[in-house]
Amino acid sequence: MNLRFGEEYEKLRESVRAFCTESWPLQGGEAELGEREQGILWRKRALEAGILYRTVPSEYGGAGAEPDVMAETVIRQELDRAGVPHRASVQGTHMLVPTLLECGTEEQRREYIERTLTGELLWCQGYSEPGAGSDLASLQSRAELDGDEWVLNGQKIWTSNADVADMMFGLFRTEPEQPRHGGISYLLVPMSAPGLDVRPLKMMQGGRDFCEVFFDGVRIPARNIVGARGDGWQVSRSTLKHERMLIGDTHASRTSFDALVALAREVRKDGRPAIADSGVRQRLASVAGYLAAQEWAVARMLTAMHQNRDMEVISELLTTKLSSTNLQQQIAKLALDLIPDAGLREPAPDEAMMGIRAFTPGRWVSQYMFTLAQSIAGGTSNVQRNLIGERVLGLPRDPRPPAA
Amino acid sequence: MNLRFGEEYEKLRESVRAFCTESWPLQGGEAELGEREQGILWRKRALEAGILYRTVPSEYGGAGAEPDVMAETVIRQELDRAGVPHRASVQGTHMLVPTLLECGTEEQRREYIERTLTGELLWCQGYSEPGAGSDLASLQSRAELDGDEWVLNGQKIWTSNADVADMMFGLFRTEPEQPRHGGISYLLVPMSAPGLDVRPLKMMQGGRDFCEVFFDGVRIPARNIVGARGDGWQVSRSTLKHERMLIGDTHASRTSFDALVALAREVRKDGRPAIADSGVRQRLASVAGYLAAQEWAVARMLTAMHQNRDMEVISELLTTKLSSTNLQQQIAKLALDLIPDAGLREPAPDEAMMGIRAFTPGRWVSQYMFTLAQSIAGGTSNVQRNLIGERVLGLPRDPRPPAA
Amino acid sequence: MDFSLSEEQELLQSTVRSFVERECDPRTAHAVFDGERTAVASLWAGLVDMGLPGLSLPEAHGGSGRELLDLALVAEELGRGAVPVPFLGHALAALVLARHGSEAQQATWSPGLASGGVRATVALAENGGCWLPGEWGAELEDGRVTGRKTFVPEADGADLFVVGCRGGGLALVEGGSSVRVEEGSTLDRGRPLYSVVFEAAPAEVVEGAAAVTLIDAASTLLAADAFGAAHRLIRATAAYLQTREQFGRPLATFQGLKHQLANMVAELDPSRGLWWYAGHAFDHAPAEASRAAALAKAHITERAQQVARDCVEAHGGIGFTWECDVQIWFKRVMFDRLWLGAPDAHRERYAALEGW
Amino acid sequence: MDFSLSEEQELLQSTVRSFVERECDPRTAHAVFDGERTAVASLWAGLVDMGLPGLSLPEAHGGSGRELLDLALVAEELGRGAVPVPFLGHALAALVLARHGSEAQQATWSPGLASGGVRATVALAENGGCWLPGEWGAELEDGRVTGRKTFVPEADGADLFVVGCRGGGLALVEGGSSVRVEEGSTLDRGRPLYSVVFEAAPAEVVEGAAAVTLIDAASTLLAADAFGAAHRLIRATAAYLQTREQFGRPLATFQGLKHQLANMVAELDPSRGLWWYAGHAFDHAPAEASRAAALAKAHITERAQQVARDCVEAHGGIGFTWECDVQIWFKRVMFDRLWLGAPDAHRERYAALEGW
Repeated sequence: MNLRFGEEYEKLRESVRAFCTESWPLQGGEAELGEREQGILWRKRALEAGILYRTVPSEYGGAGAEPDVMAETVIRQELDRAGVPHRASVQGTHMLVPTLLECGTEEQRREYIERTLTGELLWCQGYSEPGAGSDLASLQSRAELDGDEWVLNGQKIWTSNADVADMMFGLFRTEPEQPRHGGISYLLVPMSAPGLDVRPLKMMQGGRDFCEVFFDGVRIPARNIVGARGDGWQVSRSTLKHERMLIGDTHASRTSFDALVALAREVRKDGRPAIADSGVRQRLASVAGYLAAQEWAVARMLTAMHQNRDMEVISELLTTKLSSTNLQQQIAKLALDLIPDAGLREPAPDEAMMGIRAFTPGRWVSQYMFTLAQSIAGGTSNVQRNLIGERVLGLPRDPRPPAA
Repeated sequence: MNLRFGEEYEKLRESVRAFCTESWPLQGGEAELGEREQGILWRKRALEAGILYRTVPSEYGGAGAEPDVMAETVIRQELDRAGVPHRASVQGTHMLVPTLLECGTEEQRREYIERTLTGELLWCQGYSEPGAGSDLASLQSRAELDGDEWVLNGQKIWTSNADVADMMFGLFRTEPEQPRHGGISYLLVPMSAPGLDVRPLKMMQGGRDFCEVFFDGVRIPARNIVGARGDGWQVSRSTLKHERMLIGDTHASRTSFDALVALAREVRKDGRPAIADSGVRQRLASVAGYLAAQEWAVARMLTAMHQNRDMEVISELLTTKLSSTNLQQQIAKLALDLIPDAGLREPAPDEAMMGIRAFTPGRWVSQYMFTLAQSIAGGTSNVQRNLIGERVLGLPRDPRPPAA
Repeated sequence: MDFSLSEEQELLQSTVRSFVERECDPRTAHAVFDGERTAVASLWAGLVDMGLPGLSLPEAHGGSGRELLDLALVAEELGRGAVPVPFLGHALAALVLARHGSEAQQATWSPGLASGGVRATVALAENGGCWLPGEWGAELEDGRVTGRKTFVPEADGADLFVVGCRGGGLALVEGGSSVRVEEGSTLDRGRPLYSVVFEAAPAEVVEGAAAVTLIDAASTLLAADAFGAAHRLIRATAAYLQTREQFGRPLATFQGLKHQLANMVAELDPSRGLWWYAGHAFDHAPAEASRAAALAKAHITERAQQVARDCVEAHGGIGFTWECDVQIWFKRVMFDRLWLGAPDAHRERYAALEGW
Repeated sequence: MDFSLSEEQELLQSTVRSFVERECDPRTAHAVFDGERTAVASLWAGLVDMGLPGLSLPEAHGGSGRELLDLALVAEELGRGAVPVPFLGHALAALVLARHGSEAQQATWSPGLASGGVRATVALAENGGCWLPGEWGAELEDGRVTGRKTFVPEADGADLFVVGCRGGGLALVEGGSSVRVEEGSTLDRGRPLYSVVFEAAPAEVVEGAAAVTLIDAASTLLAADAFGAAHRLIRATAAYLQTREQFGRPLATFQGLKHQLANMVAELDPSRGLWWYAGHAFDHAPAEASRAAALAKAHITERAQQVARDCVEAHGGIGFTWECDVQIWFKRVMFDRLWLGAPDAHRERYAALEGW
């Protein structure tokens, strides 16, 4: 056990830090560009320097390096610290790109990967449907081949960023006669295609973090399929795995927890800081236990993956989603208990969107509500529980109901 | 709404109180009798006076009165207050007697009821088996008719009082070719019959509150069947209902809670009485909420049953078991949190048996453990949850697994 | 002993329930949440027609002379329907007047309050979580009130304010130029809250232990409202899960979800008697009224909030959207839980009343 | 960064695990609970053969010079097997000596402690829940200790006591005529506890911040023990539910139970890194050691206790019997949770260390 990263990685850290200092913020005329353009420009340079997405082969814009979880961790720590615009759209970089690398054609890789990594091309993910949330296999949106075009009809829901994305990667039923997982294809859809309609969904706390996307005879080229026709389910699996890992990230929880502690110092209870109250201290320390457990579980997972011993951390891998959801909910509940009156007011629009911002009272109220959504995103908690029961404890699968 | 019992009942209360004062404790030579004999003597007199089991027809020892939940409540309150030995074995008085009144033959009623009410005849209940806990329908103990005798083989478990009872009423499979609920009969078994073996089961906290009962060719007269052959399942239902109500009784919870408050006043925390600590106050008040809810739910149920409007309180009826279990567990946990060191010591034997006694530290430790048994007794919590889902919310029954 | 409703109460409850089912389906509540408030006036007019604004006022002054439990039964139904009407503040103000108003005050205000010609509300909270009488700071001097009150329900357009003042007294203040109502934003858009600034506003003192009456009654009404809302949420969620399929069968057939729903029932349903009793004790067992009210508010709103959270989750993603009904009841319950102070404040009130 | 065990640690752990599986199946633990304690000596002898009593002692004195994490890995396995041996007190006493004993003290005691010829334990608690150094009242004066200690593990037959004294210091006391061991009754019969009265017993002071070392190490070992016990309980319960049928199918196929088991995994399993880190920090990040230890003890023993309760319930009636294995692990966990103080005391310790 050695919690230092070691000389090799510390050198990497140094070089990343130096690059960040030199490259950001942009100078001169470049500093006048819009936010998105600045980000693209910076990411292009970081890609060239071999700092971003270094395992992506060089012909597609990366550095062709060997996978190395530790290196990724060190780099991400430094990038986060430096505040550089290193994240393009997660859907593109963490879901589409790995999929194309694994299943895409040479043509698709050359067409999409580099522009996705720089953020020139923004993606959204079209999986969920109104009738198919946790149970993707029951999706109904369909694509029919008409000459050299797919014709798309149907509806997607819970599509983050559909209102800003250039493209969607989505699952469509192409072989309607095949049941469930069979007959689904993985297609790439330009969001500007005629017949495609995006409607932002308003969330309970007032934000619009998701969209519905409607397809009414949308036509896309036949070549916009990844993997073979009918293999879309398999093609999509690696993406799902990435999504689960992202949600298990502890960075957001640590940030919220630090803000919670600050709140407890600031707010007064019975004439003294709330943090002096024995009940508040107990609850804070209890949350701290969950948080630290989660952080060390992530460290264990990172190490195990680095050593290709993933199976030894299967229970951490499968529980991380439930644990981090539970943790975020506990943090938000405790915060609202410290400032209960805030819960009577509606959060302002800029407090109602997801993602980390300043922790104003209204922000905590939003958090109190949208931590509920985290139970839902990426597979509901009950689906996670089934997975844990089956894969960690070896319990039998649910009995199937009798065929209707 | 009127929470007074009204003049009629207050007169009843007076008369019960007067009877108790006159009749107890026993005087003179009677006071020299053993505890059990004194109890039998007193209950005989109370039956004659029409105070105990007044709805039982007079030919079987009762007073033949109309059912009246309020009268029962007033009487029970007074008897509890006076500390008279009014309770014989609950299994006999609350389970067997109603069953015999409903399904027994005239001969059985005359033979058993009065002596059961006085406590001369003690009963135990033989339902559960090692392979059939919540799922009584899968029980395996069997009885075969051989001439004019039933021959019993098999095993029962969780049999309270089997070590002191004179008789058992139990369920035995008499028509083995019929599945599940079919083919079960309700039989009356003398505990002294040859081939019958009782072994007390030691519980985790050290008490011996239950027994196993083994049957190896036990012979009983053919007439010792209640209801028709194969109808035992139906015959037993009213008994189960009574058992559930008993467990939902709030008297035990109130007693424990009062003891908990006393403990919180007595124990010190950070140099002052624990009850002054804000965390302790919050938890006590939270438990008080559950307790008061439970008490008023019982009042609602009593009233509704009195008015023959049981269906209006179906959700209270079905949740009372879960609620009271939850409540008892909360009380025991909080108590142990107030005196944590006590949990390192093993309770003394007299602290380890169930039932209300002095609340010593060891007693709380036992309580911490055997409140767990309450989740199990009378149908596990998960069976209760199914019932609530189905009967209160109208949810569908669990899908059956495919036949093996 | 009879712990059940009288025929009169059952009639009142079923009348209100029918009205709500007929006039205020979830689309109505949604419309109000979306800023289309026309239904508010017509719903309130309907309640006026049923005589609800004067329910607790003496018959001599045009009311029906009913008890707190009757008001609570109405609150339960309004919570069940998430009905966006200015009932809470008005009912509390009228009750205070009915129980503690002087003959002159009653003569002046009761007929209007009963007929709905005068709409009243209560101004209690001040900044920093000051909800309870001992924490009020508004100054009452020489017949004038000065201070800033927050979270005043439906203050906009209110004609009469019952204002909590330093020392725990209550004062009647008529709306007018010295009463400034400030816009705010309210999570439960069905029951908008405002800040109100009283600038030496002419006031009449209400004598007696009126503040305790007000706190106990408000606690009970909030508990009843939350109970009704959560009770409906559980049923609506169960119904939704029966229609919604995943993995080839209705979600309601999954035992995991079924047990989650059953747990909600077990947490909430047995607490009905708690607010019934709080309502009953208010009029018939005054020595127990404050304890019963504090316990009902703390226990029921806490349970209801957890039920509301669990119902969002059970719905899946749709439960988290603005257009789903759940959010409306979720926020209704959140209001009931937090208005007049969060459960821990009421648990502490209970503990103090128990002499702990 | 490498948050994993070394090969040496993995070997140690698998060696202990094999030994426990081979030598201490649940029947052994049951026998000890039923008063048949012969297995205790042979199990301890087995641990002695593996060199565990001297694990943390310097190699120069016959030990293996290993770290707290190594001891914790052993504790995990002993918890997993509910192994009834006097490991806890001995390991803690040896660790204190290894880290804080003078050269002379080490020379005197270490070889015996390492070889198992000398068995040691720690005497910390005093009546009234006084577990932590600031609360100790035993008097150390003129090289003699006087005071009454409770909950001393395996004091009967111990040769050496590490005794917590007023002011937070530690003293070494040899068993003898001025040390009186009193019989008691212990819930976890696998690890009997005694009261020990020191009557002006000759004592040697241990210098330095030895008490903090002791508390941190004890917290970590208890957390590891509880983790191992609860981890096994979940698996044993899952296995049991696969074999046990009701309503015509294995209980494990009921989604309700399956989700309850999954929740236990989600509550417990991710906390393994917490005690790993507490063990690691003790030797490699001293500034964080106390915080990590307090958090591990509070968090893990709390989770483990709930797991143990849930496992009893999941078993149904049989889970509540003496003859079922569950009770043994239940009590093991209860010991781990309560010895050295309940979780709230350690949460408070954590809060204070955080400067809250």
